[in-house]
Amino acid sequence: MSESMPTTPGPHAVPQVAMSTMSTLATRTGSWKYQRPVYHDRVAPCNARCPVGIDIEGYLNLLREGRVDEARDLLLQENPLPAVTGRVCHHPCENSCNRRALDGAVAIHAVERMMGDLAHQRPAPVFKGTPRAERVAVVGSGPAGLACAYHLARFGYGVTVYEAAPEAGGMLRLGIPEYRLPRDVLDRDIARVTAHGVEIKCGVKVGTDVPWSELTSAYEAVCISTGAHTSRALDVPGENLPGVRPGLAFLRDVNSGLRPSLGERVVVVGGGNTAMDCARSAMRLGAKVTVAYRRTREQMPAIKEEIEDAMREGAEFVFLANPVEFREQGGRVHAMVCERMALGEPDASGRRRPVPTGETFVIEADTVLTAIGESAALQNFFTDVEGSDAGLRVDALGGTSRNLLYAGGDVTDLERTVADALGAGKRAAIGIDRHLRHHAGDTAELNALRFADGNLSAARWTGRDPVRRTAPVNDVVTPDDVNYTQFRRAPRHGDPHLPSAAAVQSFDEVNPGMPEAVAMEEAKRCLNCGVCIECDVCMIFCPDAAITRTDGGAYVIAMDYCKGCGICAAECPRGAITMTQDRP
Amino acid sequence: MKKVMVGNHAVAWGVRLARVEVISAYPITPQTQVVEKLSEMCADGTLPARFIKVESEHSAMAAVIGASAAGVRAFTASSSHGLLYMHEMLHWAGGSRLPIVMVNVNRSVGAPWNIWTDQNDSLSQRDTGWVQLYCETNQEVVDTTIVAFKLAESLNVPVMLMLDGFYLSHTAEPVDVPDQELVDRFLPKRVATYKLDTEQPHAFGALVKPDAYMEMRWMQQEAFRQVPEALAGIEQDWARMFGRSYGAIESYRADDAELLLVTSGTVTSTARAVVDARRGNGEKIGLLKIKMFRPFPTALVRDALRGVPRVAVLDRNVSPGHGGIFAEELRSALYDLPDAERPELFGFVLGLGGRDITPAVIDEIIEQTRAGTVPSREDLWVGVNP
Amino acid sequence: MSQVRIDKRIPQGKLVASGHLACPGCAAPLAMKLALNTLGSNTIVVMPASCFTIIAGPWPQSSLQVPVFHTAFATGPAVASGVRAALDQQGKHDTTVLVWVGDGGTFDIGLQSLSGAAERNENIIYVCYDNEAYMNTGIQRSSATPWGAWTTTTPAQFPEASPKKDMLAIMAAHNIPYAATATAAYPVDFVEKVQKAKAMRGTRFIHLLSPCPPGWKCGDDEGLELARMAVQSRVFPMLEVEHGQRWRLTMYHVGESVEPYLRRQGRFRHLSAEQVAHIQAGIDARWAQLVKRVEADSLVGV
Amino acid sequence: MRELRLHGRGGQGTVIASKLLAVALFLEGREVQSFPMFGVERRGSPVTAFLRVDDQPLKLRCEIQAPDELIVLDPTLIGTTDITTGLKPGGRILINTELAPEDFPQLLERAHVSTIDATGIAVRHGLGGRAQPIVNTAILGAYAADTGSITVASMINAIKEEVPIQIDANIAAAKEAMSAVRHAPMGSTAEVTRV
Repeated sequence: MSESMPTTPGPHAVPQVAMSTMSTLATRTGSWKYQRPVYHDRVAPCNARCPVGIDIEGYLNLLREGRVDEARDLLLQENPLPAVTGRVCHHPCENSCNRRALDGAVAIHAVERMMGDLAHQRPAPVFKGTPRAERVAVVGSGPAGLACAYHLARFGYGVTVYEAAPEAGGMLRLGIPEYRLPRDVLDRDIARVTAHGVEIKCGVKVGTDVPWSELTSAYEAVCISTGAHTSRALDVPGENLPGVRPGLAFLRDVNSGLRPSLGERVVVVGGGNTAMDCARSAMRLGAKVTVAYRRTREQMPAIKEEIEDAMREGAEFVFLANPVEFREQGGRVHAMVCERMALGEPDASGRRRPVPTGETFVIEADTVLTAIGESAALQNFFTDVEGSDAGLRVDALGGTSRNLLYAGGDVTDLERTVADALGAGKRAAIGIDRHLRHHAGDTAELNALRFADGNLSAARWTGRDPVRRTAPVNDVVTPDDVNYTQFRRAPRHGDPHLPSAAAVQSFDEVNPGMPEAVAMEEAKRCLNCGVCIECDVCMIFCPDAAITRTDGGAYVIAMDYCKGCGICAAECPRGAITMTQDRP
Repeated sequence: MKKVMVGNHAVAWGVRLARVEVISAYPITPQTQVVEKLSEMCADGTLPARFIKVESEHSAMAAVIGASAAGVRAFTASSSHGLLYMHEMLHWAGGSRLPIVMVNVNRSVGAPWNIWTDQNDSLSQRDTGWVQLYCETNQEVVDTTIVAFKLAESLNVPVMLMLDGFYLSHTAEPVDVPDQELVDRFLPKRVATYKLDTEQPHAFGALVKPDAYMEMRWMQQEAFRQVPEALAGIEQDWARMFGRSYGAIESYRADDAELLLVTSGTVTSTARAVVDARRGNGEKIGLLKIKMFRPFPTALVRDALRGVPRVAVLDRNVSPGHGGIFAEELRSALYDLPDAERPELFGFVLGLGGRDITPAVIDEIIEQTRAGTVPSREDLWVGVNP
Repeated sequence: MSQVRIDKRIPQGKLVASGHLACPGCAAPLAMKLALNTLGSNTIVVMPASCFTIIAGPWPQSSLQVPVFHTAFATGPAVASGVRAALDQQGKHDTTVLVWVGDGGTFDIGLQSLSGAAERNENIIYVCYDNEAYMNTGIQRSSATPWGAWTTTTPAQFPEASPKKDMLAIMAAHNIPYAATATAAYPVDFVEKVQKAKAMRGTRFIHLLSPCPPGWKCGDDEGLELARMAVQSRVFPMLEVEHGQRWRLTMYHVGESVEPYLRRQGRFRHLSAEQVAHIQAGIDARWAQLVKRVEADSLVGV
Repeated sequence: MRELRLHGRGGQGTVIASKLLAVALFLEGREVQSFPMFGVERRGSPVTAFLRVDDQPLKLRCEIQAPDELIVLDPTLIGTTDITTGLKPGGRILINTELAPEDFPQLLERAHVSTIDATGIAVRHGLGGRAQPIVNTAILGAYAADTGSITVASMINAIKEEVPIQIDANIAAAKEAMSAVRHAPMGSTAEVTRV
């Protein structure tokens, strides 16, 4: 105020005109509010749904920021085999991605593959935890076993893996065709595990070459991850005819380098990944393939892309077809009789149950490959271990009913996927570590290691999670929580494919992978659900100018001025702010 | 330099000499020549002001308010309906304590339409927080325009200056145009007490609650209280430099008068002629001219009228339901004089809507006043044929 | 990057202080924050009667850290003309004069003054923040109130019966250098328009859709989303008109149905399906007209 | 004090003529007051203007009811309006006409009459159009010569100040008018002039 401006005398000292002399900061409008915003980092659905328990949002965010090596290390904290899962995982992450509601899920699978390959080119330093005196035996070198061994090694344990086959990898090597998972890729990922000091003894079958008792006495803990190798039977007449064989055995042959003779017409029975692998492998051996499945395409358990690839490569599909008999001619299968099915009421899996119609038809076949599921051939490792036809029963940390005996992967009664196996292996490793450290944590403590109700995080367990989260809460961000308008449409980058005609001529890898630069761009499509990435939207949109940033980058809400309108929470692109009741 | 000019051009000359920086106005009879002349001056560069040619008087007043708030000397002019259209913004200028000067060419107010003079337009704006000065001659118009800026800027009050439509606005007579150099010395460039300034950002005119609004009004009243003294001082300076002055009121041949005519505006001149004639006959008749209506120069008129036996107030205006407005104000001003000193006051309403006021009309008023035939609380309408 | 990362494109500043008196969730102070921080401190604001008269804070406070002149309802553009003239007379040609007015002050009582200033091509920026009724006095209809809307003077039994005045077209018809629509819900678009306006001279007009939670009868946190729905349903297209000639859409408009936009606001709750269809038909017709104009003008612009 | 009334038509420059006379008289050291009949003037409608002249400062600010002198810029007005209303007995009338003063016997009965063909002069000097000649400088010249109250110098200075276009032509017109004005004293008989 100008000094020459007269004012009234007395207590008011009012100037002659209504000229402001101060800002509105004197008015504490924060007293108006009945709710207040709180920054809560929540769980992205990809993280929650990842069976491995990878902090997908976390490493995508690091990629967005150009911190590629840190992203790789965060990925490797949870997943020893990213080049493998980047090729063969059924990626529930993508299926749950909130970006689907906008313009298509982030191609996490492709980004992970790029990261896995990048980790081969630019290996991460081997992490050595504080060495522990205890030693652990792992039986089986499939994904569960490798994961368990890898994590235990990183926790500081000496680990020996016993593998019956001549080479490590289990079902990855024996069950998955090379055109999906080239052997050198598998070898390099397995090398990462051994680089951590894990010893893999191949060609040693526990129970035969080494007695179980030797393991239990020589090691402080044992993890069983022997897989499921027995194909389920159809239980129909003619099943034992020559030319009718389990798909899994067929795949094992092919993956071992054999090229069995199939004849001209091959029928594959089943709708899962094994069925697709059989169909596509058979086509690569020159056969004309028909896939018979008793439900419909929508209900096929195989990975969507695998079905698409099989179709693209020329496999025919007959749906609602249930084999009831195999017919013989010349001492060998000649045809498969199917009963036409119809869809009835939903069954326990939630899928509509196929019901017989009584109508039959015939499909001619020189070879029939059955792939309707596998069971773990429980070899009665220990009579006191609980299990069923579905596999061993394990607790949340892979523990069996017998002390210090853990299990993971297809040998258990859990989901049988590569990713689930990797996740189970990690759980068993954490379980063993807790046990050997006599760590008495409760369920709440365990839940804090999870991404919502998803898998445990090894990074959290070891306290080496590089991602700082603001007041984390363990609920999953839903599409309703995402403010899609804050995002520009950016269509999903697709996977490249070899031309089908060429692909089917060899066992070369069908998918050459997304170029690194494209994958980096794809990573930036991540919405970072539930995690504040300091995008400033809250600060910019606050009508009360009540949000500021400290020098360190954290947001501070001036509660003296926040009116509790909720705009920051509504406008937050990723649901990282929640409104809470201000007064009781 | 003496020039023969109409009153409207005298206004323009006053504005030019005062080095007004921003003008905004809208044409209306009988003020139009002010707008035209100022446009001409701005166009030929003799007045380097910005002339904002707005779409209405409301905007004209708003524009000069904006300009004045931003620190420059600003001017507008209007008349009658134009002035009334400004009404809201007259209050805003007054309340904002902006030293705007405006000229109102007095014209009657419709309905019915009438373009001729009376004072109802400006008197109806008496409570808007503007000083009101009524001029008698074109010379007074030039001089008062300049004086008005000095007065306005010294107390942060807007000043409205009146001249009678046609009787001054369109009447050409010799005017001594003050020397620019002297005027510059008398009225230097405005230095605003407070203004819109991005270097010192303040908000003006925001919501003021009951706990302070009244203090601001009180300060406005205080400023108005200082106006008569301030005007006297400023006029002293003016007189020293230019040899002329007018005063808030002027007594003319009033010594020993038994009857005083009270006038404002151009009627004063004609009344002077009548007084001269009566004095020539030895009659003790004089004149009191009231130039300043707001603030009402209560102390000055009490002194001027104290002890005068009979006073005739000539009102070229009327407040329907009451009477002549100057007469009302005078009755109020004289009310608490001792009975012996309080004049007998007679009010006359005349000259509305431009009806001519001739010496004969004034003679009749004198006769009626002498005869005491006018009811003391009711003003007589002169020359009305009911 | 797929998130519309606005942090780098929105100028930060402290020209609007906290503690102002806007209702929770009011978009007007947000818009003011964006506008002032874009224009910078060398700005003078002229503010006629509107909600913002209160929002700006009672004396002796001011939420705006630039000079403000509060003025009567109809006078924004005229006062601004005077301020502009005074600044020019003082050689301060670089100071921006910003008039900040509501819809009543623009569409109704201030239209004459605005038209006058636009016709004179006064060197001012005029922002009308349009909340579609007289909100400051408690939700009475203005000529910016859309057809069918409830207000306290257009009760639900007899809702607003006139369509909203096409203010942008009116201003464009003055052939001013720049006229645009915007909303704070699309802050980058708004800021870019303010930047563009700032770089020009003459009368620049920005018509802002400014949601009012109490007046629209929506949640405090819903206003901005509603504004985006208004844009995407083409109720309030994002436009730019230069010199009255070149009409341009400044973003893609999905053309969503108007119904969800209406149904989320209590002020439209009473509308029947037929009435909603009527509104939709009006939007479609206006859009078709607009597209023609945009296309025609883009040809002219070549 | 002398009071003049000028009669003309809208657009003819009647008010300017009044002002022109006022300035010229002012330059002669007189006090002057010039004003139009207050009203709404339209092109072609009868227009009246006034002029007061005195050696003392003028006080009266009312209309002129009883003029000492009349100036008639358009003679056709004589037939349509009573231009002599209020004219003081023995007053003067100056008429713009080709006719001689004696052609106005009724006027001569009560006033001195002078005539000047101001229109003809204006046309000859190219002042205004043929339909609307600007006659005020010729009137000024005629008035100056007729009354002897304005010197040639003041007349020229007044023209320079008030009619700042075609100054030379205007001055020439005024000078021509000075020598062309015809005068007849009150009482000159019609019979004489008719012979």
